Amino acid sequence: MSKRNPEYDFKWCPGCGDFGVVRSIELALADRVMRLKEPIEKTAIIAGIGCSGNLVHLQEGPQPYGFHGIHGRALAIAWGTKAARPDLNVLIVCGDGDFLSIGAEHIGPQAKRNVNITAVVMDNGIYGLTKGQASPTTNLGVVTATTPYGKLEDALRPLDLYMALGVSFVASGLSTRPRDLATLITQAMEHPGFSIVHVQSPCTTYNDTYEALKGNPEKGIEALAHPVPDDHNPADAEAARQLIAMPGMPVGLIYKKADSIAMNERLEEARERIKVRTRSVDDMLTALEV
Amino acid sequence: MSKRNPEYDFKWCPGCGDFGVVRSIELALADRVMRLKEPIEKTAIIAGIGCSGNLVHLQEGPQPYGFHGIHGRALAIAWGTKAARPDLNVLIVCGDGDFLSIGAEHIGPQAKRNVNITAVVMDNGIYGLTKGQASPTTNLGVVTATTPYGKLEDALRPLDLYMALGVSFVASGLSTRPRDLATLITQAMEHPGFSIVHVQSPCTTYNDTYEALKGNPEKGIEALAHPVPDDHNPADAEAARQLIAMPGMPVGLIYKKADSIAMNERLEEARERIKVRTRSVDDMLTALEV
Amino acid sequence: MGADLVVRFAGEGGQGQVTAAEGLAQAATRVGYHVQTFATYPSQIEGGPVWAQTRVSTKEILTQGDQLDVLVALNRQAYETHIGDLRDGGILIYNSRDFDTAPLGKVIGLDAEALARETGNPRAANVIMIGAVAQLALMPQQYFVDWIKERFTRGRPSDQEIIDGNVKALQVGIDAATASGYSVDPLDTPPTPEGKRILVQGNAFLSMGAIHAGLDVFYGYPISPATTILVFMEGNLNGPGKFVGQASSEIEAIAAIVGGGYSGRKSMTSTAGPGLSLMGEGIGLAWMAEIPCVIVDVQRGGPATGLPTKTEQSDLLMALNPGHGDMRIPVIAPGSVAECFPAAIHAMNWAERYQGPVILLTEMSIAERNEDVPRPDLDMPIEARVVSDGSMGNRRYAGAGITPFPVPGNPGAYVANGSEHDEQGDTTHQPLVHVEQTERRFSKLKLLEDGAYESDNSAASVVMMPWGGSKGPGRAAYNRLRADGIDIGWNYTMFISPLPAALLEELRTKDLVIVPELNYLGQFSSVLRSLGVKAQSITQYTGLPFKEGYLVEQVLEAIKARSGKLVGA
Amino acid sequence: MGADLVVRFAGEGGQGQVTAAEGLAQAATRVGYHVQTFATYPSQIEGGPVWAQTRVSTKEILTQGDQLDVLVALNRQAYETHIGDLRDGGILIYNSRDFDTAPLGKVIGLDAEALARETGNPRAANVIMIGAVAQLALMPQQYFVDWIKERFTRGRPSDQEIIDGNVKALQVGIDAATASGYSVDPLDTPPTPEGKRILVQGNAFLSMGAIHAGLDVFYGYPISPATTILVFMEGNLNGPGKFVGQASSEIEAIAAIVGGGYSGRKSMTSTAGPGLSLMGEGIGLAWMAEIPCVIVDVQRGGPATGLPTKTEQSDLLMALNPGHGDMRIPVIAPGSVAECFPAAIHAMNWAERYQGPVILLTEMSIAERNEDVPRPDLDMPIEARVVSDGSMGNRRYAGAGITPFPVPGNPGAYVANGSEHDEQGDTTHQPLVHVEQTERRFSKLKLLEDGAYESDNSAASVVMMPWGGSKGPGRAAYNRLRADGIDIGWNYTMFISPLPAALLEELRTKDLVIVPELNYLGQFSSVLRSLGVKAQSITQYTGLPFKEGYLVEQVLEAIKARSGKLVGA
Ligand SMILES: Cc1ncc(C[n+]2csc(CCOP(=O)(O)OP(=O)(O)O)c2C)c(N)n1
Ligand SMILES: Cc1ncc(C[n+]2csc(CCOP(=O)(O)OP(=O)(O)O)c2C)c(N)n1
Ligand code: SF4
Ligand code: SF4
Ligand SMILES: [Mg+2]
Ligand SMILES: [Mg+2]
Repeated sequence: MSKRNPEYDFKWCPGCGDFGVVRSIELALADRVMRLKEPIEKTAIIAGIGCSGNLVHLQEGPQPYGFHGIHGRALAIAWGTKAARPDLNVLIVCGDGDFLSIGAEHIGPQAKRNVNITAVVMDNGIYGLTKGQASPTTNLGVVTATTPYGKLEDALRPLDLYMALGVSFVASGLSTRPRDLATLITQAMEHPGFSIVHVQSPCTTYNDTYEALKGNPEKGIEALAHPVPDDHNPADAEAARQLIAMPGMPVGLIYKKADSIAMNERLEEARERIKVRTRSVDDMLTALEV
Repeated sequence: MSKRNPEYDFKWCPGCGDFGVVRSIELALADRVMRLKEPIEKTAIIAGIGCSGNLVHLQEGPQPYGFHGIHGRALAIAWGTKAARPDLNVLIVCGDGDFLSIGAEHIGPQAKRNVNITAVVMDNGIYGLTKGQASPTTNLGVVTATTPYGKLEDALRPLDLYMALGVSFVASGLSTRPRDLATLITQAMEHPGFSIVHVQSPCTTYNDTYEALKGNPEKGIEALAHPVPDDHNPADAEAARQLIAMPGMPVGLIYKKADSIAMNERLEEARERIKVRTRSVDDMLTALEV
Repeated sequence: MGADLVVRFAGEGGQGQVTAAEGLAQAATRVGYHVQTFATYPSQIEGGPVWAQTRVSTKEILTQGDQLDVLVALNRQAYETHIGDLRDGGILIYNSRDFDTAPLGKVIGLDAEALARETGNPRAANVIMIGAVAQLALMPQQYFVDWIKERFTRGRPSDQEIIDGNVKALQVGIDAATASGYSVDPLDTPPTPEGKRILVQGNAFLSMGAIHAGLDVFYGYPISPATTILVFMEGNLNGPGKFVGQASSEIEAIAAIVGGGYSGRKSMTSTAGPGLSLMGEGIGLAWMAEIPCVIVDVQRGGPATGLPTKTEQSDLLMALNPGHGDMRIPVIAPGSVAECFPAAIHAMNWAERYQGPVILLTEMSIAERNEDVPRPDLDMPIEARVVSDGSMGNRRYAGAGITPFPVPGNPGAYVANGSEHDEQGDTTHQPLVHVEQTERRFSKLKLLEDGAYESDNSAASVVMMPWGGSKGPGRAAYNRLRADGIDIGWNYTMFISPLPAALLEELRTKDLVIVPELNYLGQFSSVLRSLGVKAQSITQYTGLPFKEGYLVEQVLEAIKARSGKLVGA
Repeated sequence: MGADLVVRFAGEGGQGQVTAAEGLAQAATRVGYHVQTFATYPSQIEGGPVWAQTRVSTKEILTQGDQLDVLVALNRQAYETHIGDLRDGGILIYNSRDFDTAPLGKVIGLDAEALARETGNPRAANVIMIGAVAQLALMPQQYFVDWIKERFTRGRPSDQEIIDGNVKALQVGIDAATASGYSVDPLDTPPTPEGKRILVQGNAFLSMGAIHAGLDVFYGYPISPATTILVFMEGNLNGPGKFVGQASSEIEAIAAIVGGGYSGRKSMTSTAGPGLSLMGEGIGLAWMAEIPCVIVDVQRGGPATGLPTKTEQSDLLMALNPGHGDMRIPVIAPGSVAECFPAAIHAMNWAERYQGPVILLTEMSIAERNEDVPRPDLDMPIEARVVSDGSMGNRRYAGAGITPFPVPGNPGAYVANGSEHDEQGDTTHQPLVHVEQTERRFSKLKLLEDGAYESDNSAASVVMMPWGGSKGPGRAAYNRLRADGIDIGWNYTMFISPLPAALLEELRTKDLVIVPELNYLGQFSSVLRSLGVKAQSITQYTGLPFKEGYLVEQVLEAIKARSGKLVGA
């Protein structure tokens, strides 16, 4: 139930990681409003469909613009918005199914365009809203509603994919650390180009990975998540690739292209360089007169 | 015009790279029929839409089954065919637009399933059939029908993408060397898992890259294409990644996963292991009797 | 003594309403009654208003029931929302922990949570409520105990403890109801059932029908309310040659079933509206390349993401023409849970018979409700496509009407083609070939015009003809109107397109065909009008099924508006 | 002296037929004639049968012309295919290199390739043919020389040489025709044109209309025959705040224009059938979230990949209901090249006015043909959505009908929502909200019912009412029927849905509405019947436009079948 709208009838389950994500976005936006003196209405958050996407209805405090669209298309909608309105700060929030399964086709194009959008991916390794089917990041062998023999497909490695596609800003976060996550989101929003903050946001109902991520010394479970080492140079793509190839889940800023130029700037530059002349419709018609 | 059907009204332009690709597929299939004593009708070739896809109508000699479907979906159709009929040898032929733009979403899932299909991608860095628009592999700055200021998006690096998605067999070929290409296609068909043979197949009409690929010493143009070094170990994924990160275009077998298990085998194994019991509908109904 | 009992459990998500309704239903079927359940909830995992109800009857059940005999209100909001549906003299059981002032009338206040905690199982509040209802309706306790045992036997060490707690809870409810002194009209003794009956949900029954019809491969992407079909298939469509795959999207799923059909196998996918909207091009491909396959669309509220957990019949226009160009996809729509099994078999048979895609159009209310239905006849004919023996060579698309289907692996290699093509499947743009092949594709629909249909009081010039899930409420209203002496006829078929030829002829002779349907546009009546039938809809777009009473009113009004007077009476 | 000249150039792809037809058209417009071109070819880059024709007339041109005055056959196959269309006394010019025996009648055999080589430009064979045609029709040479100069001036050093060669080739053709002694009826002197005229293709004109209407952003994926719109936009929609993007698929494109519309900008995409089939969910999203945007569908033959380079009017049913759930997307279909400009403006205006998606449904034959049309009036009203000033707070979806549109960046932050939603865009599943919001969405269509329409001889009880590109042939047939004394009426509108309210009323009073349309199903007439109009189609599905003569026959037959006798005459 959101403060804004007590009638809103959706709730996340107790302990759901998404609570931490919404908090971190609230923090990052509040900070942005303060520091940049930019009205919150300059931000538009475009959501996919999933438990995750309900975030746009569940924000507390001052509200940005929102768009809760259709499954898998948040990034494509966001492209349309950002290209039309480069002055807006455009974010998307998606689940792992939404972003990496049905919506996977949209990542490459935005990476190649380097469009200035920030994607916050809430990865719980499961389809939450539809009640527990396997997602691309569900691990091999895991039994879910749709994998009664255990999952027979390998898990996708999202960070590898982002790097191969040339995403110009790649970070990895944890919903359990909303302040750190807020910092990453802030950096992502300020990066000139396409940025992805891939967040581990566990689903307590269908795929509770808290223990695996944080570890449990009593049970002898080692933590999967570990901070990005201090000496990692995020401007070094090769170092980033090596970092994510190591076992475990690095948390922090993985890669940030140094000389990133966002699509809209590249376009302006090209128009300038080529001295594109804008013909009026009147001129076009005159050229066709018989 | 195909031998089989002189009425067929499509022709490739003189010099089109696709002539070399169809030849290499004919060679590879003829060899397969001979060596494995498998009737050619055991092969199904599923085509995308593009100049490239017309290949299924233009084969000379004994004909395999074909399917000329809709733009971007050859791989998804092929999944359906192969999963239903593991006994068939299933190939797809696609253009770069078809496979890497509208159809891009289908690559990851097949890679993760490691479904036993061979994809022959005919990359000409352009949309041929629709008359010369930019494709994902068109280089930055190239002027095409849709990029009057020069292309503003970076080119996709297909081999990087395949490796990041975990495709278990990745090869790179040239349409100008149909015998070598046939050998790669043969290896791909015999690989147990998802195999991609990515072919440079130049479009003489809209994006003639012959010179760039082969070089022209007179004009001081160095060849982009170079053979995979003899000492490259295709079983080594890291070596493969380094090979494709180097400048130029390596030609040959890039990567072949050593212990690749195709989806249908994994499924059989799981059914065996779990001793899945097949209930008849009669049994299901009995369980529901009141 | 009565024929009927309608009980509603209402509260917030997570309070066990659906379980309660299903438990009541199962116990009642064991006694020998007919049952039908219905549930509605928001699209989410936790919380939100949820209600579920069960109708128990000595007679065949057509609707979920307009009025409640018992309302179980688990919080104040539920009480306020639903009390209006309680019939005069009905009984309210409410959660006295949530309410401060007890309402008037026949009411039983229970602090179910506190009582549950006393039984040692704090999650058993809903079982207490069931116990109270069982007692009010004087249904034998043993059946409820059986249900508890079945439900909570999960092969875990704690099973027995949980069962004992729940049995205790049941008793607490029984005692409370006994103490209240209230009771509802006890139900008549159920009739001795003819033949065996099963209790089943629509989606499960549909899935069994498809498997029985010889389904080989299934590819699907999760989406409410179709996900349960995918899950059922994952668990049950196995064995040699069978394959079930979770697709990465609906676009992949439709392409995959086309690939499966092309390979010679029987293939199917299931989805809901948003998925169907993504499948138009692929369905067109199956139409054009003449590939048998079945697409199940479990309708929910639309458009776009719409109302994922509500029921609606608003995908019909899209189903008939899901893509560009000239096509008319065969559509079969079951009208009840009982029809889901044969409808699936018919859909599979049609696909094989005419060699093309068929849409099986069901809806959320049928998909998820439990109904007791006769154990189906497994002798229904199962069809398989005519397969080529290779003697036609590669002339797969020769002539008018169906040709034997060449199965990859066998002689007869051709190119299946989604572009216009000649006999052997090579692309061509010749005008006359397009004419011939278009007529070939449409001519095959003639093979599907012999479907069965219902016709009652066929002399009447005004008929009611609901479709899909509106059949039950429609029939209930029709029965009432006939009992009231109104001269109105009845038609119904699950074969929406092509309509049975004889039915269409019959309908064209009518002065008015009244079509109750759950959408705004009046989709089916507009299709009927385009076919030359004087049809008019009664629409509703609340996300809920029709009520019998509303339909009776609306039909009377339609008749009146048309003729200035009531027909018959 | 004659009013009309129809010339066809037929041969194989690559022989310059389209260029020849366009050159003839351009020169003829300079003389002051009206022109219309038409071309048809297979979906490929090289080879295959291609023909192109030009009609030149002193009067407004309605069809491409049924019969040929001159046929230029560049190979034997072309001769055999097309000779039947040459009128009695027409002239055949043929490639004598390809034919061994000369056919009978008025024939001119030219070894155009050899002659071209002699002029030093082996690729100028088609220009020789143009020269011959110009001479036969006695059109002044100068205009053709001008055309050659314009066409071959490309800023390269070799320009002059190529121009000289072509001028020589022109002369060769003129001389050959002179030598033959044949001529066609020379054309009457063209009338002095009223106002300025332009020569333009449908897709270019449509694009200009959209730009004139204030288009800000365009996202599209290449597909024949819509690609030229994308290419036009890439070249011409530029300047501050403008953006054109090549999408990675139609699914990305539709989502992007919804994002663009949401941002407050005017947005558009263009596609053909296969792309439209992929856009259903996204269009539903725009309908549901109330986002203005325009989708251009340039129809080709369907379904699936179908006939990419042929014309058809078979996407109408899909356009009206492109996705699941209750929606009815506004559709505007231009009936000629001339109408493309205003149709685009109307589509953009409608989207802004009712705040939702609009489909602009055009077709291959209009998209690619050249026509001389009056230079359009740039004073047509341009509309912009009503924009919120923030005083409504976040109540974007409040009440019935349109509400001011909150533009991101300004006060009024809400959630645009494709799920059912309350006033501020938060998801809700309340039955009454779904009822209210559904009615809100449909009520806005009322704002679009005031479109203009044509009505002629409106007293007649039988009318012809073609749509889209069948307007021209339909009107030509109508004129002929009227001239023959048949009492038939005429209606036409580009506003397909919602129809102008007054027109619909008028149509409902008719005994028969005859709808010529290029599809198998009779799509528009079936829609009209569903709206209560007694409509019936004349269909054709060859991939080619109607001929006037065929329509005259069919209309007479329809009238006869209906009444047993001819109306009027
Ligand atoms: C086109 C379409 N297909 C399927 C669905 C059903 N659906 C809703 S959410 C969802 C997946 C949710 O998983 P994820 O994206 O990981 O989000 P989560 O709920 O886990 O946050 C699916 C398949 C839909 N709404 N639309
Ligand atoms: C859904 C859909 N969108 C667009 C098209 C139009 N189309 C046909 S081929 C093609 C691209 C061709 O490029 P590519 O795949 O690289 O093949 P090539 O012609 O270069 O071999 C496109 C966009 C289509 N047929 N279907
Ligand atoms: S189902 Fe999982 S992801 Fe969804 S709200 Fe519950 S815990 Fe969160
Ligand atoms: S356009 Fe290019 S790709 Fe197509 S046939 Fe010609 S050369 Fe080949
Ligand atoms: Mg998830
Ligand atoms: Mg290409």
